Amino acid sequence: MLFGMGILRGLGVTLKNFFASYYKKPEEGGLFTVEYPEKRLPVKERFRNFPFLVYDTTPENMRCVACDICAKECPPKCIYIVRDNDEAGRPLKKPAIFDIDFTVCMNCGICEEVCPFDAIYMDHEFEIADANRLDALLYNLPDLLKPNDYFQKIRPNDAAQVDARRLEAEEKKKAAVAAVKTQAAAKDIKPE
Amino acid sequence: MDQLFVNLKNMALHLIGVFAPDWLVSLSSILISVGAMTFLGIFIMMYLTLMERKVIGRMQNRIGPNRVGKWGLLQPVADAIKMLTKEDIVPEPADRLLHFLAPVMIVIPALLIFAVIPFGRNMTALDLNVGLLYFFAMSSTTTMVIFMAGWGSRNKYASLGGMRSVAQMISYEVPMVLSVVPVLLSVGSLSTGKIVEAQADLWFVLTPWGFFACVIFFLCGVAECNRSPFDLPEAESEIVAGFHTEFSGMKFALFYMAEFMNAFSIAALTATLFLGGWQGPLLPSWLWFILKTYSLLFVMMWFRGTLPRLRADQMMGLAWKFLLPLALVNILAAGLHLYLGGPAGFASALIILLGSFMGLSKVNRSYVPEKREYVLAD
Amino acid sequence: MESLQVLVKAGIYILMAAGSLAAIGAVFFPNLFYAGLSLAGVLICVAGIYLSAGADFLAMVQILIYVGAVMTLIIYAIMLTNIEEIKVSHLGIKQILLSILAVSGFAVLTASAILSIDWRPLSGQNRLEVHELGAALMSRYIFPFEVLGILLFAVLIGAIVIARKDKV
Amino acid sequence: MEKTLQSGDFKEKSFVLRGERDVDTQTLEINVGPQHPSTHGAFRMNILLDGETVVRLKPVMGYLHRNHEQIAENMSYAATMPYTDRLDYFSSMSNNFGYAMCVEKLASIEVPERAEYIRVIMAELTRLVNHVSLIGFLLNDLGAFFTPVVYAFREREKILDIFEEVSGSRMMCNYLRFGGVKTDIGANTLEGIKKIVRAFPAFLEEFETLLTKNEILCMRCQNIGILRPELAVNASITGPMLRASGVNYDLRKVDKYSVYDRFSFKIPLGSRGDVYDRYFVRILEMHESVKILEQALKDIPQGDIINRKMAPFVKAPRNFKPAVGEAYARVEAPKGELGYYIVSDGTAQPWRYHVRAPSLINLTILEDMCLGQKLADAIVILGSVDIVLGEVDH
Repeated sequence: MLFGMGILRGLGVTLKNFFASYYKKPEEGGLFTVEYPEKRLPVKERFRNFPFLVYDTTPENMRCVACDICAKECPPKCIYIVRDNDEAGRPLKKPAIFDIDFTVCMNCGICEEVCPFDAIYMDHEFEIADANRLDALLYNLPDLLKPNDYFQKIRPNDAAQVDARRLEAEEKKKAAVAAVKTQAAAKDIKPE
Repeated sequence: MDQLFVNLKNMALHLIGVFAPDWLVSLSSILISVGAMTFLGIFIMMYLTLMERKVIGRMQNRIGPNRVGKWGLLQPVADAIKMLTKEDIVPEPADRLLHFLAPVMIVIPALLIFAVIPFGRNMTALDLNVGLLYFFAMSSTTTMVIFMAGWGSRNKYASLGGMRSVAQMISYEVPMVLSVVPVLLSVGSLSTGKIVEAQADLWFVLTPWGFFACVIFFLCGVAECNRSPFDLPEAESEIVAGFHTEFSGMKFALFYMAEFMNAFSIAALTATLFLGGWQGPLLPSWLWFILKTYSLLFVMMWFRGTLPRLRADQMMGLAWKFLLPLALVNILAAGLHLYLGGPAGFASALIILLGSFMGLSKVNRSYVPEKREYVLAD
Repeated sequence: MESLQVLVKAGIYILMAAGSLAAIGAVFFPNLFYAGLSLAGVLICVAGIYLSAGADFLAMVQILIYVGAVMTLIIYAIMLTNIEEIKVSHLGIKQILLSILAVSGFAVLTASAILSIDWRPLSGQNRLEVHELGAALMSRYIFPFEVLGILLFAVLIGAIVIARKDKV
Repeated sequence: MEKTLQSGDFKEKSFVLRGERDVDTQTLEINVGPQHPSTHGAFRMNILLDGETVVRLKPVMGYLHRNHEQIAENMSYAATMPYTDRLDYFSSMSNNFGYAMCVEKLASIEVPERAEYIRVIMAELTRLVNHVSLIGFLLNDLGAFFTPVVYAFREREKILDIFEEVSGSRMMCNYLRFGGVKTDIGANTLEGIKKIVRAFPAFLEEFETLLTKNEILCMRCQNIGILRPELAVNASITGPMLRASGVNYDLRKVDKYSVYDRFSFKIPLGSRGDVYDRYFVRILEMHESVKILEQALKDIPQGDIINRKMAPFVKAPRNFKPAVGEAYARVEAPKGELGYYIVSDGTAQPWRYHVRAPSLINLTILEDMCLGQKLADAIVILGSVDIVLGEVDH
C-alpha cells in the first residue's frame, strides 16, 4: 500500500478533531473544557474531601461524644481528641480539643464509617489551600463544626438516610423508656 | 491596496527628503526596510508561538491560552516578560564565551534570510539575483552555531543534541538544495522575485515534478529547523532539551525565536518557490503571500501535533536513501517535462516519478511497516 | 552620493581589518574551538569583500561551502577527538631564528607579487551572470568538472575506509 | 558497592558490539536520572553509551519507597485498604480487589453475587483507564506532542467520574471492603457506565486510525526491545508484556477467580514480543475488556453488596481478627500479576504483609531488552514496560 498512507490517515484524525472542536457539542468530540474559576463541574454527592463535625441546632449540642474511635481507626493518625471535664473534674460527653491535621489526612473516609454517633462526615469543600502549612491547615474544633442542614445541602440522600435512622433510633429509645416506665409502674402495683 | 506598503515607504522617504541631504535619504530607505524586517521578525515569532499553542490545543480538544488578553492575544507579551525576568544561569563548567555567543549567532542568519523573501509585488527587501543561494548559505551556517551551543554548555545531553543536529543538518541540506534545481531549470534565474513572476500563469506545485519537489523541499525544511517529526536535536523525551538544555531566560528565548523565524522563512520560501509566492487573483499580493505562508505553517504545526519522532539513524536513512534519490529523479523528470513540453512531457514525468516513488519505498523495506497477525486465544 | 561611497569604502577597510584580526586569532588561540570560530570569521570577512567587489555569486558560494560545510567538518573533528587545549610548547632560540628567516622570505615574495600587478579595475567588465557561469561550466570546462567529480568521489570513499578501524 | 565501570576497563568486557564497532570512540556514561521527563516518575537508568548505542544499562530504583509493607504490618486490616490505592495509582480498584481477595481467603469470607459483579466491572474499567493512558504515555516517549495522551485522558475522565460517583474519589477509591463493596451502584450510575462502554469502541477505532498503521510508529516500535518467550517465563514476567511474547497466561483464565468464568472473552497474544506487539496487545485487551463489561452490565444480579457476617466489623474494624494462618491471592492487574501474601497471627494486625508488584518484576529484564539498541529506543522500551513507580518501590 502507498508508503505514507498511515501517516496521512493519522493526520486526518487530528484535522477532524481540530474542526470538530469548533462546531461539535462537548459529548461527541467537541470542546469539553470547563473553565474552572468561572464555570465549575458539579461535585458528585459521594465525593469526599476533608472531614467535618456535625451539630444539630447550635454548636453546643454537637453529636460527637469524644469516644476516640475515629482517632484509633484513622490510618494516618491525624485526629487528636481530648475529652472535656466539667468544673468538678468529672468527664463530660464532649471533646474539649478536636484537631484534624489536614496535611496528614488522606480523605479515605474510614472515620465516617466507624463513627457510631454519626458525628463526623466527609466534606465537599476542596478550595482550602493556604499560605503556611503548619497552623493554617491544622483545623481545630470551631473550624470543623458545621450545621446539620449544611450536611443535608451537600449530601441530600446520605443525610436523609442518617436522619431517618436517627429518628427511628429516637422513637425506639423513647418507646424503650416508656416500656421501662410502664414496666416499673406495673411492678409497683404487683408487690402489695 | 496592493502597493500599500511600498507607497507608505515612498511617502516616508519624501518626508525625510524634504529636509535631509540625498545620501541620508537612501540610507534611511535601507534603514526603513531593515527596521521593518526586524520588527516583522520579532512580531511574527511572538504570534507564531501563540498560533502554535492555539492550533495544537484545538487539535487536542482544548482551548489553548485564553487567559492573558482577549483570546490569549497578550500571551506572547507575557511569555516575553517571563523570559526577560528569568534568571540567566550559566553552568559553572560551561565555556563562558561560547555560552554567550551561541544564542546571538543563531538569530543573525534567521533574520538575514528575511531580506530575500518576496513579501509582495516588488516588496522584497533586497532582490539579489542570487537570492536562493543566499538563503542556502545563511541556513547552512546554523549548523555550526547549534553545535557551538551544545558543545559550549559542557552537558552530556547538550553535546548529544549537538551531534545529532550536525548530522541531521548535513543530511537534509543535500536533498533540499537538489529539490530546488527543477525550479531553477524552468525559471533560469536564482532571484526569488523572478521565480514568483515566472509562476504567474501556472504554479509549479501543479506540475508533477513541482509537487514532488515541493514535498521534498518542505520536509527537508522542517528537518532543517528542527521541528517535528525531525525534532531530534531537542527531543524532550530522550535528551531532555537537546542543545539548549543549559540555556535559560533570554538566551533560551533567542533560540526559540530563531526556531520560529526559520520555520516562517521555510514556509515562506516553499510558498515562493512552489505555490506562486504573492501571485493570486483578486486579493492584494502581500495578503496572498501571508495566506499561503500561514497555511504551510499550519501544516508544520499539524505535523507537530500528530507525528511521533524519528530515530537518529532512521532520520538520516530517510534523507540519504529516500529523499536524495527521489530529488535526483525529480530533476530528470523536470528536464524531460520541460524538454518535451505539453501533455507528453507531463505524462512521462508523472510515470517516472510515481515509478521511482514505488521502487524507493520497496527498496527501503525497513521503513515499511510489517503486517502482524495476533492470535486471540482463550 | 559620494558620501555613501566613502561609507562603503570605510566598510571594506573595516572588513579587511576584522578578517586579518580573525586570522591572527585563528593562529594564536590555545582553545581549539575559538580557533575554529575565528577561522569562520575570516571566511565570512572574505565573503564580505567579494560582495563589496560585486561578485555576489562567489560570496554566497564562499559562505555556503566554507562556513556551511568545511567549518562543520572541522568542528566535527574537534568534537570527536575533544582535545580542548593545545599546550604551546616554548620554542628554543634556534627555532625562533629559523622561523623569522622563513617568514621574512615569504613576506618578500608576496610583496614583490603585489607590487608588480596594477590594481585598476577592468572597466566595462559587467557583473558575472549566473547562467553564463553555468553554461561555461557545462560547455568549455566540462572535462575538468567531470574529473573533479570523480576525484571527490574517490576522496569520499578513501575517508570512510581510513576511518574504519582495521578489523581486529 | 559494585565497582563502577570506568570506560577504560570497558574494552575487554565489550561482549555485545565487538563486531559492529568500526569507529573507535570513547564511551559516554549518562544518567537518565530521577529527574527526567520520560521515566514515568522517580526512576534512574545508568546507561553506558557508545555513540548512541546502549552498551550497559543499570536501573536504579527506590526513590519512591514509602515503606508500605511495614506500615501495613502496624495497622489493622481495614486501615491498609486506602494505602493499597497508592500502590499503582493508575488502577486503584484492582489493587483493592487483590487485597480484599487475599483477606477473604485468609478469613474464608464469601462474597455475594452482586458485589462480585461490581468488583469485576470496576476492575475492567480500571484496565481500560490504565491501557489507554499507557498508550498515551508511550506515544509521548516517541515524541507525539501530547495528542494521544489528551485523547486518552478525555476517555479516562469519563471513567474517573464514574469512580467518583461510586466510591467518592477519582483515583484513591478505597471502595472495596472484606466480603463485598462499600456502597451500592445506583441505577443511573449503571446507566452512565453502559453509555461509556457503548461509546468506547468508537474511540478505540479513532485511536487506532491515528496510531496503529502510522509508519513512523511502526518504524520506531517494530523489532525493538524483543523479549523472547523463554526469557520472559524465566524472569517471571506477567501481564501484557508476557502475552505480547506469545505466552498464553492470563490469571482471569488460569485462576478463574471471582466470577470471571461466567464471561466469554479472549486473550490476545503477540508473536514477536517487541514494543509494537506490547502496544497492540493492549489495544486488543481493551476490546476484550469492553466485551466483559457488556456481559457483566447485562446480567448484574440484585442482592446485598456485603457479606452479612462482616456487618459488625464495618463499625469496628479493629475487632476483625482472622484466624492464624497465611494466604496468597493474586489478581490480573492491568500491569500483570498483582499478588498479596498475608500471614496472620490471630491479632488485629497482620504479622507479615507482602505485595508482589508486577511492574517491579517486569523491570528486572530492562537491560536484556535494551542492549544493543539506541538511546531513543531504551526510553521507548521503558515506556512499553508500563511501570508506575508507586508500585515498583512500594
